[in-house]
Amino acid sequence: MRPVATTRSATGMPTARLAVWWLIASEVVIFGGLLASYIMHRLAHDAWSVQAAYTNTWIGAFNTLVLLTSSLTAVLGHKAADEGDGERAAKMLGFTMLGGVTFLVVKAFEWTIEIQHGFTITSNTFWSFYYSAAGLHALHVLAGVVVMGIVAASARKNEELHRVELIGLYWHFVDIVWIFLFPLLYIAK
Amino acid sequence: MSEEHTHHPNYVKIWAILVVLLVISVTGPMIGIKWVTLFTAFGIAIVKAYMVVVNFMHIGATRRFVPYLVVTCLLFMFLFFAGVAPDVMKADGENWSKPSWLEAQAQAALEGDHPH
Amino acid sequence: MAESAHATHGDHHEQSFFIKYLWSTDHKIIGMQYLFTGMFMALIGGFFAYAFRMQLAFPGLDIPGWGTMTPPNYNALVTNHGTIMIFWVAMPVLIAAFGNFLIPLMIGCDDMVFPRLNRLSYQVFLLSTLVLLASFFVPGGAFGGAWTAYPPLSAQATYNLTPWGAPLWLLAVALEFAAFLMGGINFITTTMNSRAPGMKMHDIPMVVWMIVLASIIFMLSVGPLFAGAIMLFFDQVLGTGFFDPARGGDPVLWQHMFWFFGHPEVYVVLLPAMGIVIDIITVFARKKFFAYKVVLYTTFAAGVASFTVWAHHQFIAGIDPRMAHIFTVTTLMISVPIAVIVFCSIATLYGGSIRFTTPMLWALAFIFEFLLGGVTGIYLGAAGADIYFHDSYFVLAHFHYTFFPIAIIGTFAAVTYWFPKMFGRHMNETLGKIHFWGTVIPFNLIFIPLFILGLAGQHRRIYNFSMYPDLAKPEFQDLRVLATVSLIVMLAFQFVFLFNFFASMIKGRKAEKNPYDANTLEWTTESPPPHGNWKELPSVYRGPYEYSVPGRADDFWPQNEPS
Amino acid sequence: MFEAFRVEALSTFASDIDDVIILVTVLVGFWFLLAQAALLGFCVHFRQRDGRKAQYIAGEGKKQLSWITIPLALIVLCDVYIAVVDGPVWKKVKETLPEADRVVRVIGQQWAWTFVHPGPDGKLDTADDIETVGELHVEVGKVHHFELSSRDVLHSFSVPVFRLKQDAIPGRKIVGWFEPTGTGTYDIQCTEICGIGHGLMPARIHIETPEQHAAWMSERSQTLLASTTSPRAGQE
Ligand code: HEA
Ligand code: HEA
Ligand code: CUA
Ligand SMILES: [Cu+2]
Repeated sequence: MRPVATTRSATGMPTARLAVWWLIASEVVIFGGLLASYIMHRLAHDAWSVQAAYTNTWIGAFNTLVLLTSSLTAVLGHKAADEGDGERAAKMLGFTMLGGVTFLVVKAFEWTIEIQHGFTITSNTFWSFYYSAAGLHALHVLAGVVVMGIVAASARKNEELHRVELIGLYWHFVDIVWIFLFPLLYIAK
Repeated sequence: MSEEHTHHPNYVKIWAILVVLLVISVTGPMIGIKWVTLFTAFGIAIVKAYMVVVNFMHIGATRRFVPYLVVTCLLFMFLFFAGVAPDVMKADGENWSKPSWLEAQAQAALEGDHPH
Repeated sequence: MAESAHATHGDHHEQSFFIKYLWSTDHKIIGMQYLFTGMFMALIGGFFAYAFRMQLAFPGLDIPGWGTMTPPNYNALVTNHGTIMIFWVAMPVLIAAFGNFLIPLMIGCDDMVFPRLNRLSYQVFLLSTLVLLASFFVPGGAFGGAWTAYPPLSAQATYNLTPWGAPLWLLAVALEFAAFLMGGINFITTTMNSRAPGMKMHDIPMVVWMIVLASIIFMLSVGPLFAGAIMLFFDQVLGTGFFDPARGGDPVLWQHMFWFFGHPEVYVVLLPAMGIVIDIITVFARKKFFAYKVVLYTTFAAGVASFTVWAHHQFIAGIDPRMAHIFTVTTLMISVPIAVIVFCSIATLYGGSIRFTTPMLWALAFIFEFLLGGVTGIYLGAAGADIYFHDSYFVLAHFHYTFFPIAIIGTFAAVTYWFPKMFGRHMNETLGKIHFWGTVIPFNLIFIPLFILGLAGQHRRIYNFSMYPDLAKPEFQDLRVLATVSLIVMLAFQFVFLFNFFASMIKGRKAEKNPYDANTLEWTTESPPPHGNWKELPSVYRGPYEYSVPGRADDFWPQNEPS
Repeated sequence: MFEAFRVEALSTFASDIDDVIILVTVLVGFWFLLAQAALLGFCVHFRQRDGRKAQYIAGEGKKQLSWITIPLALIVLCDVYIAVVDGPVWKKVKETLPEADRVVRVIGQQWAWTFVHPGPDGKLDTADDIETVGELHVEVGKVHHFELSSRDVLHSFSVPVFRLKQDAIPGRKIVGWFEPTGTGTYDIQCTEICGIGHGLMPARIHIETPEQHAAWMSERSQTLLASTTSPRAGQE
């Protein structure tokens, strides 16, 4: 049973959405710290561009496309949930999950090739940053997919529809992190 | 509950714009001018992120303090960068130097800026 | 609001002990869990202090309760003493225990907004505690590279010789951070959204504000360090080179990440203690809090300012010397908001009718002792003077004069003050006062000598000063012995507290609803509050500090009393 | 009684640093005592007494707040003054490099200090360099530069009598200076934790008169000559 506390809204904003924004704030500083460190090092080491040249822009671009599209389906799910159409919302979340899984599979494929070519996390500090940043992001994608599965399952039954928006917010944030990782790791060479 | 209702814009259109921006950011480097690359890569990343925040995350429709919060986080990160960069981003400074970094820089300069 | 529909909840099934105390989602129980865990860790941290101070006073002696002290032992004890006292005592007790217990009670709702997240937060915290304790029993022993864990020492087992201890230590700290992020989200959203009807921004008691602000500061400052912890962990276990200069990394980066969090962190623990003190002072001086709004907004300002001073810990650490000028100015300036808070607390006493109960004594002692800790920070903030002071016992005494008042004195103030509400019984006043004097006097006798030793150039984390002729003089040793003996006296008096605490819990005088004639909402329900806190949730009509209002018969005016 | 705890001030900037410390003591000490006096005074004067009720003071409005704002303005002044005095001192110690009479190299490693002195020719990286472990020999009245580095982890080169301290960082070369103003033998400390031997890393600084220094140097170069020339002679 839920405490009364959860039903109050002194700010006029649903508590859960408020909490997701605070969660995002705490994630912004985590990724911010990591990326700031990477940028400093990258600018300090011209020699790293040799390493960066080996990352595959096309795979990165494809994954960006996948994530952008999954954000679209996430927000369409939100719209459907707002209109009370749980079925459609669940379907849209399903597409988003599909996007997330595609992203991870492509990532796994990409990393396998790179590791086979000898670019491991320890081979050079550029690659250390590459795997750490992308890996942390991939963990977020994975977590998002899992939680989204739970949300979609209840949305299908027209329950807890407000959660569709919440997981969407998180998903868009993960998308934005990738929007920055893509140029940082793939384009700048 | 005083739940504000979100206005839903045409998401597919926004998505299409995002994809076009993506294409630009991938093709930008092909021109081969450094500042164009930087602009198409990072300028466009900022635009894309902004579009997602505004259109998909509906930051405008939330209470005012949410954008303030996010901006504060970003400002703190810039502060962090500004305080740390003088030590980490440079190979030498007032009365100190990192000999191995200087060496690596000299090496890289010898090999030329664009080794490929 | 849809509250009345819910008001009848609290249908009591008989719950098993396990469900009731270990699997509970009730904020009061979770608060207790944090309190008892923190208390346990305080005893461990105190024991460590005893062990290594014995070694300093009587080098080479077989220490009763510990045995002989080797250099790796010494480093491990100092490191984990610092880590435990900050992350497993100060934070869990001041923020998590009292935050959990007080926030719903003081803002007039029945629980946290995310009770299950709350429970998870404690469970992760408990896990982190176990991981930390386990690190003492692994091959190589516990980590001994100081609580700041500077690489490359912390990053490579060949340097620190604790192949298991170092990663476990890091893991424990990271888990603890995760627990506090979850707890923090709960505190913040609960306070923002679930206040009693009528409770406006300026009706929130100071202690709640302070805990919430502390949670926000924690959340926004810990990010880079969290990222840094991942990087350091990879350095340790995978062999990456993030902090290895030979491979293009930079050890100074960690220091920045650590202190970008580390300095805000000291205010994270300061603020809740300050809030506790303010609430106690107003009650026992029967006074309205002086300049509530001014203090509130300066605290916001102090929170922001705390992000701008971090490199004052690194003046000598090889950062670009030009940066020191900027950080000197920001550091000195931060004395201004802190002074506002302290001065307004003192001003609150003016014109009061002060009752020297045990909690009040603790609260006053907090201000008395913290002032010395605060002003000695100014010596360190002046970069020129810090060249001499850095990593000396002067720094050590500075921060014990801040941390001890916060983590120990502040905690005792809070525990003795809210004890009747927590356990429904009163603590014994006489024993309380004996414990008070038996703690505060030895405290000064421990750390004043350490100030003097610091001024004389004694440096930190040295297990035996006989190697340093200038520091091995007999006069120096006398002071070390004085400090250690005082510590033993202080620790002995803690048994008075523990006895008082547990005995009162069982046999103390039964507590009324509102034993201190206080205004805030937690005093309007039973002691201890039932599940759900109130039969009918209260509404709020005024601020928390309306004491001695002219023209009223009572000298207090509860927040929930309609005017 | 406190005589035993006095630390000699033996460098040209030591007294500048001491002056900053004294200045802070005076300015901050004043406020410290004032605040303590107010705290204790209020406690005594406003203790609970029969028949007296507490006053109702909100601490709002310009007049009441001036009890806080005026001290604050003065505290800001104190802060500014401290910063103004402190800045040049820091600059003198850490940001300037007066012309060097002699350069020594200071190398930290787990767990000993290695010092490289230039030898009779006055130059480093020549055959007559004198390398010592745990003792640094300097000459009074001469400006010394030190080149600080580390072979493994962080260490910190601290000479209390000089009021000098600087962390050594692997992968970095940090240059600093000092000019001794008195002679004697004193502690050099490692003030940054560097592993289990951090407490076992003491060294001594010998501040010598020119004659003493020359004598030490010739003694050392003799032994150096003896130790380096003989095996090499055997090889050839
Ligand atoms: C909760 C704990 C806490 C608090 C509140 C503070 C508060 C302050 N600290 Fe402290 N500090 C630590 C905990 C804390 N510190 C710890 C743990 C370390 C060492 C970590 C390690 O190395 O292991 C440390 C180290 C440390 C250093 C680094 C020293 C070194 O290693 O070389 C410095 C340097 O600037 C510093 C400064 C300050 C300042 C300026 C304040 C200010 O916030 C104080 C402000 C308060 C006042 C000034 C008092 C009230 C004001 C007045 C009475 C008015 C009069 C004042 C003036 C005229 C200025 N601290
Ligand atoms: C909150 C922080 C805190 C607290 C309270 C303390 C408390 C004490 N500290 Fe600690 N200390 C640190 C934080 C703290 N310390 C840190 C961060 C370091 C640096 C570590 C490093 O260098 O890496 C350090 C280092 C440090 C050193 C330096 C060692 C060295 O450099 O070689 C010394 C030396 O004397 C010391 C002494 C003491 C003593 C005697 C106490 C005594 O006051 C302890 C007495 C203990 C108690 C009084 C416990 C009583 C509690 C109870 C009975 C339970 C009640 C609890 C509840 C009701 C919840 N400490
Ligand atoms: Cu070398 Cu400590
Ligand atoms: Cu600090």
